[in-house]
Amino acid sequence: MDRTQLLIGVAVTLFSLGLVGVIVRRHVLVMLMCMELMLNGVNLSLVTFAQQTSTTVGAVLVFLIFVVATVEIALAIPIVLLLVRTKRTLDLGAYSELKG
Amino acid sequence: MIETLLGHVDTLLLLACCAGALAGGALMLVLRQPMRVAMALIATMLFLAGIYGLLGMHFIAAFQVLIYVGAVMLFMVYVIMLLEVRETAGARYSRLLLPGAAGLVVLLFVLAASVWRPLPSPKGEIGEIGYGIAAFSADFLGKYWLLFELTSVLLVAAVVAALAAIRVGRQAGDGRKHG
Amino acid sequence: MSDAAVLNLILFLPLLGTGLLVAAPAGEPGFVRRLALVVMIVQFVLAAWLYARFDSTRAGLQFETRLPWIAQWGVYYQIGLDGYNVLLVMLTAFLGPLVVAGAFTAIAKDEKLFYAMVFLVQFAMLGTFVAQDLFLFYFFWETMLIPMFLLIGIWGGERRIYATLKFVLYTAFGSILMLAAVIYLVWSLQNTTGITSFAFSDLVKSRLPLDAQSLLLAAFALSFAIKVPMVPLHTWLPDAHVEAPTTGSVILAGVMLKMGTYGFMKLGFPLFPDATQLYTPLLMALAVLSIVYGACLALVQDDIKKIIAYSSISHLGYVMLGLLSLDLVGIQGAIIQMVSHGLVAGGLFLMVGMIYERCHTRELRAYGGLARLLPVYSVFFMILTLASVGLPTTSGFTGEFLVLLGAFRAAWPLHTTGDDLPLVLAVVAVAGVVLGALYMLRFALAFLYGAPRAPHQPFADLDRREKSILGLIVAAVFALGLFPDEPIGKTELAAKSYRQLVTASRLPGDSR
Amino acid sequence: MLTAIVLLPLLGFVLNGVLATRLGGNRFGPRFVSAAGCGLPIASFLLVVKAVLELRAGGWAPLVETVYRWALIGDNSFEIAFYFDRLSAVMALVVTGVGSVIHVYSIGYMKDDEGYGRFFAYLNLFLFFMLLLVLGRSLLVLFVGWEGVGLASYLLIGFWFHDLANARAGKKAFVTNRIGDAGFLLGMFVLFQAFGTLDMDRIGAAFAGPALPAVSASLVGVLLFIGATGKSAQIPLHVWLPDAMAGPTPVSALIHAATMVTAGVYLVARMSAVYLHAPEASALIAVVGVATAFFAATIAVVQTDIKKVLAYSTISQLGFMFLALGVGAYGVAIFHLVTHAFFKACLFLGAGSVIHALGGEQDVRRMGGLARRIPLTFWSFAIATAAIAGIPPLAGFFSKDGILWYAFASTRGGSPLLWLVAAATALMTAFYMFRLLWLTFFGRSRMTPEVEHHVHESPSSMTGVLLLLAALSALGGFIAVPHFLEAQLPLPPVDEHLHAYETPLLAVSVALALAGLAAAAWLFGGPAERAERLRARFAGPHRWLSSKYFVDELYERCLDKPLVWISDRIFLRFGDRTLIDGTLHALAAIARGSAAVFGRLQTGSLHLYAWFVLLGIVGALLWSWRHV
Repeated sequence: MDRTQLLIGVAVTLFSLGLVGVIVRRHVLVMLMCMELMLNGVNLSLVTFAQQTSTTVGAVLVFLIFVVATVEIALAIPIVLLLVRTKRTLDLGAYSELKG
Repeated sequence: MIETLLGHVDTLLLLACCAGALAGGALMLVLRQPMRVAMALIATMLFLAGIYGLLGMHFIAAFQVLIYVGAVMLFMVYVIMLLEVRETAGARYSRLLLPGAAGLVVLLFVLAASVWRPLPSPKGEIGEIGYGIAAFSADFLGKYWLLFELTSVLLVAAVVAALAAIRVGRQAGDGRKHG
Repeated sequence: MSDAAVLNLILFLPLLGTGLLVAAPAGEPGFVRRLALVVMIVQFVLAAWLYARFDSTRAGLQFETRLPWIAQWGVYYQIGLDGYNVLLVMLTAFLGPLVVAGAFTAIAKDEKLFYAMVFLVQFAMLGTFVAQDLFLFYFFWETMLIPMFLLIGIWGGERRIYATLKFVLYTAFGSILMLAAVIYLVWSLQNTTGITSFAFSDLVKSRLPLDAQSLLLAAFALSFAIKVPMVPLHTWLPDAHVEAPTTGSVILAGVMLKMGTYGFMKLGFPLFPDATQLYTPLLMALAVLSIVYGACLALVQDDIKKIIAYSSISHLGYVMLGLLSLDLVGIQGAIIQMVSHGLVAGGLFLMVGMIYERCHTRELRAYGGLARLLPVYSVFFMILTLASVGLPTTSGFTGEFLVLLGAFRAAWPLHTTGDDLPLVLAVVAVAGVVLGALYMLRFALAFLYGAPRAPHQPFADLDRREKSILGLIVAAVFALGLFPDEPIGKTELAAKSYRQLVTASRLPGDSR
Repeated sequence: MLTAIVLLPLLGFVLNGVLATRLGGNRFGPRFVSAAGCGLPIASFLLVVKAVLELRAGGWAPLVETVYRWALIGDNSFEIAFYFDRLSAVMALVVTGVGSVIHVYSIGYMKDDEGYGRFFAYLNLFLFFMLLLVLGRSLLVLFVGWEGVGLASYLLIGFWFHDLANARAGKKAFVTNRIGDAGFLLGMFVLFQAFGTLDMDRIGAAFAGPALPAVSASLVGVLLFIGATGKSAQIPLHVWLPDAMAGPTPVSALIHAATMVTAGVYLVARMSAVYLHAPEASALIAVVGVATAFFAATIAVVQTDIKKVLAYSTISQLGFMFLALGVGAYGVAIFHLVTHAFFKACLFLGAGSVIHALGGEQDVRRMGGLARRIPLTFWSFAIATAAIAGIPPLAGFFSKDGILWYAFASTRGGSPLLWLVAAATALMTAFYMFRLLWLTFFGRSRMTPEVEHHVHESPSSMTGVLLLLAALSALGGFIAVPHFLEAQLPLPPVDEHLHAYETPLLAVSVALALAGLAAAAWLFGGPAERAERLRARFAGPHRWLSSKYFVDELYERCLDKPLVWISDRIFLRFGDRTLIDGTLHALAAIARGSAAVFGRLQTGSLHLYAWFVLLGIVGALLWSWRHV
């Protein structure tokens, strides 16, 4: 098992943990954080490849993900606040208005 | 012995960081208190920053710490503190705990099987990298200028959207007060 | 102005009319309809002029226009008149003004939009007929659906949503399959000959193996058969007719149903001659089934629009029978029957509209003795009824007689070689004329005779506008019944080329 | 000139139809209608006479007049052409002659009707189509006329359409005729595919030629005969004619007695070249003819409506004509056609005069004793009755005797059995006709007082016509029609050793006529109980006869009802609604149902969505294994 495999293994594991966290946790903020974890997993894989191939593109993408993560949080937090204000709970089980 | 260890200190550090990051991620699933989850996440991020640093991507590591830990997670922690007072502890897990766990197993298995395939072998050693922040910046502003611009547009849009969301919330609140 | 330019002008005049309608000042309802009528009349005059200039001794396209549209795909804007479409273009142009005039008093809401839709339908229908490029044809074929959908959906009756949905789903279903077939056809033409073309004249040179031909024919036939409509794909028609406003019904029965039979004649059969030969018995059986089935159903309807709708199914069955007979007389009869049905069914629907405006019901039981209440109306109605029955001297006779004669003449030699099916079908089709008399006279009996009875009395007999509309239709009906030689001459060469195309085998290995 | 003959009545139709009806706002009054409506047919008649003279001047060579080409398809030309030979001449003379006098009669009969202009328009239209029928050169023109007279008949039967029964009778006539027409069409098609032409003279020439054409003459014969059974009301398509009496009486006289119903006879005679080669078809015609004659006569015996009696009598007489056609005696059939036109027109118009006199009463049980009240009608009616009964030397005697003789002796299918049935029919004919005469004109009056008070002789325009037709009925037998047609329609050879029977048979037929007269006189001339007792004795058969053997009910039960049932239940309810629309609706329901199933996945639970994402990733990875 070489280093690349190790890092990519860690990356996908983090991603999977994040995804499962979104699935199993009920707390909205925890779910948001699990999403961050997923992003971090992806970041790790990008960085790994960037380092392996010595190209800038991976780093650029990572940078983009940083921005997206920031934007996401900046938008998600007000929405969560709104939800809390209307639903008086942070339990996602209570939100079912996403029905199509 | 020490020599050998010192010769492999990079590798050891890398392994340690990986273990730490994984442990942090796993903890996030099981901790009940959101604040503790946040702490676990921050730990994970810091370990990741360590990995980046070890890989020689120092500027990425710096960004990781600055943006993620410094900005995003701080914001998160602030919100947790803001809301936590009212929230009594509810059920920790959703109804999809078992399917989720099963999914995790399957996903990990499939991912592992996918990753296990031979990957391109590394060109250099840890810490060696063919470019620094200068090259990165030049590329970013030259080759990928469009993406750069898009990020700024995205940020502006996010600000506007956040403002709008807050305004909607205020109006909804007002409506409820008056209605 | 060259003749080709006139044909283009005829085609685009409705679009121009739409533009004029949009530009017309609002708030003056009389102006809008008069403008629409004038445009339609101009169109008819131009069409009549071209009809007169049409040289019946020349085969192939006349007044042709061919401009590149999407040249790299071989798509051309190619239009022209030939024996296949000249009568149908004439019919469309003839019914145009009558349709507009017939809607004068019936349409109250959104008049501008209404006439714009009528123009669009007219445009699409004419386009479908004159198009000589499959892409263009398909374009017009699909375009037609939209304004028709709106015509029924906005100005229709109570169950208009159900009816339009059924209409659109049926036709769209057929169209999708046809589109797939079109693409495959052009692709295979390119593969085998290296020509990338959508032109009809190139496509009829394609050589396809029998199974491919069969599948493509099935796709085309489904689309066309839905439009005709042939049993068992007909159930959209009665609903669409019943719910459509009079104008919609007239357009539908007068011209649109002919698209299906025209499609068969121009494309479906000539493109896939071997498959056509193979499936002729089946198609013929369906045509005869349509004749009998439509007639039987018309016999038990209580809604006057439904009676005429089912009679349309029956009458178009004759067209299909004639086309499939591959006998010159039968083919010519089919063409005449198309025109005749357009006139007769269109006229009958107009008349139903006129009585509906007066009495606001389509229930046959609500009426009786109209011959006494509306003598002039009844005379016209009787004439059109008899034309529908196929009484000699009317156009219905010309069509039916020639079709049956042709079908019989084609079937007899087969019978002597042991294939009795075509003969049996021809005989059953002849028996269909009895049913035709039965249902139309039942209708006339309950409608015109007996003690006078009608809701919303008193009402006036036909006014001058209505009389002129019907007078023109009746005149055309008699003209086609008494003097069919001229129009038949115009289509002679097309009928021959159709027969030649369908009878000549075009499998890949054939030397011919 | 032939064209003019045909077009003159059409002109009358257009003039009357447009100018003197509500269509044209009643612009002209009855005077114009009478002038145009009668003048043009009379002019047409005169032209026919002129044409006959021309024909004779030309040595009886047929006149052919092509009007225009109807259609040219490939090598097949359909032309509108007229053809005038001896047969057409006889027919045209009858049609225009009898037609004209009936037009004149109608002036008086329809005087007070509000549809006066319409009536004459229809009559003229009928005449136009009838002339087209008898003058047409090709079967196509004949068919145009054939259908056209059906139309005119339809319109005239339903002339008083406010009574739905009349209109219904018209529809029945039209539809029944259409059934026959379908057979006619098929016959035409067979001929067309064999010869490529529909010109009757050419077809006739082809059959008369040395080489027999490659087409079954019997098939053609039977198919054309099906057409003839429709138009000429033969079994099994005879049901419409009695109902057709719903029309005004002049219509019954013109269309349903003298001219239109004989079109079938004309058709068979015209196509005799085919039938000469079709012994089977001819035999069928003879059998159907004699059966029709017999059964119609039995029904006529018990009818009580004066017009119905005459209608069944017409069917019966048409049966006689077909019997003659079936045994090859075409000339004799035409002869009977001519004499029948005279005496039956006279009878119908006489009946019309009686009805006119009684203010619309048609039931003979409420007549009687009219002989002295309306003497002119009576005398003409009596002469015509004697003529149809076959009392020598009146017209019917000659023609009917000719038929009986050939039915007995013709070598083309004559047989004693045919003669026997025909003779029995002749006896019945005499009986029911004299019964009618007695019940109407003799004995005590059985009229209601107000009708009694109203009785009056008809105007001279009507009685004049009656007397003219009575004279023709009396003397028409001396016109040697068979001889005149011999050149064109040779009489069949007669079995040599049967010649000895000719005179005895003649005597028998006269005796039969007189026996019928005597029986009727005895039964109805005496006290009324006699007939009553007889009827009570044979109540069962009487019921069968007065109900016309329940044929109408049979058709209703076996054709009408099942057709509607199948259309409604099987085609509409099962086929259209259940099978086709049901399938469509089921498809729509499936689509909707599956949408509901997929919609249920859309629970709004973010957890579930995320889980789907997980599944998606797994699926995508697995898929990538296979393809990378």
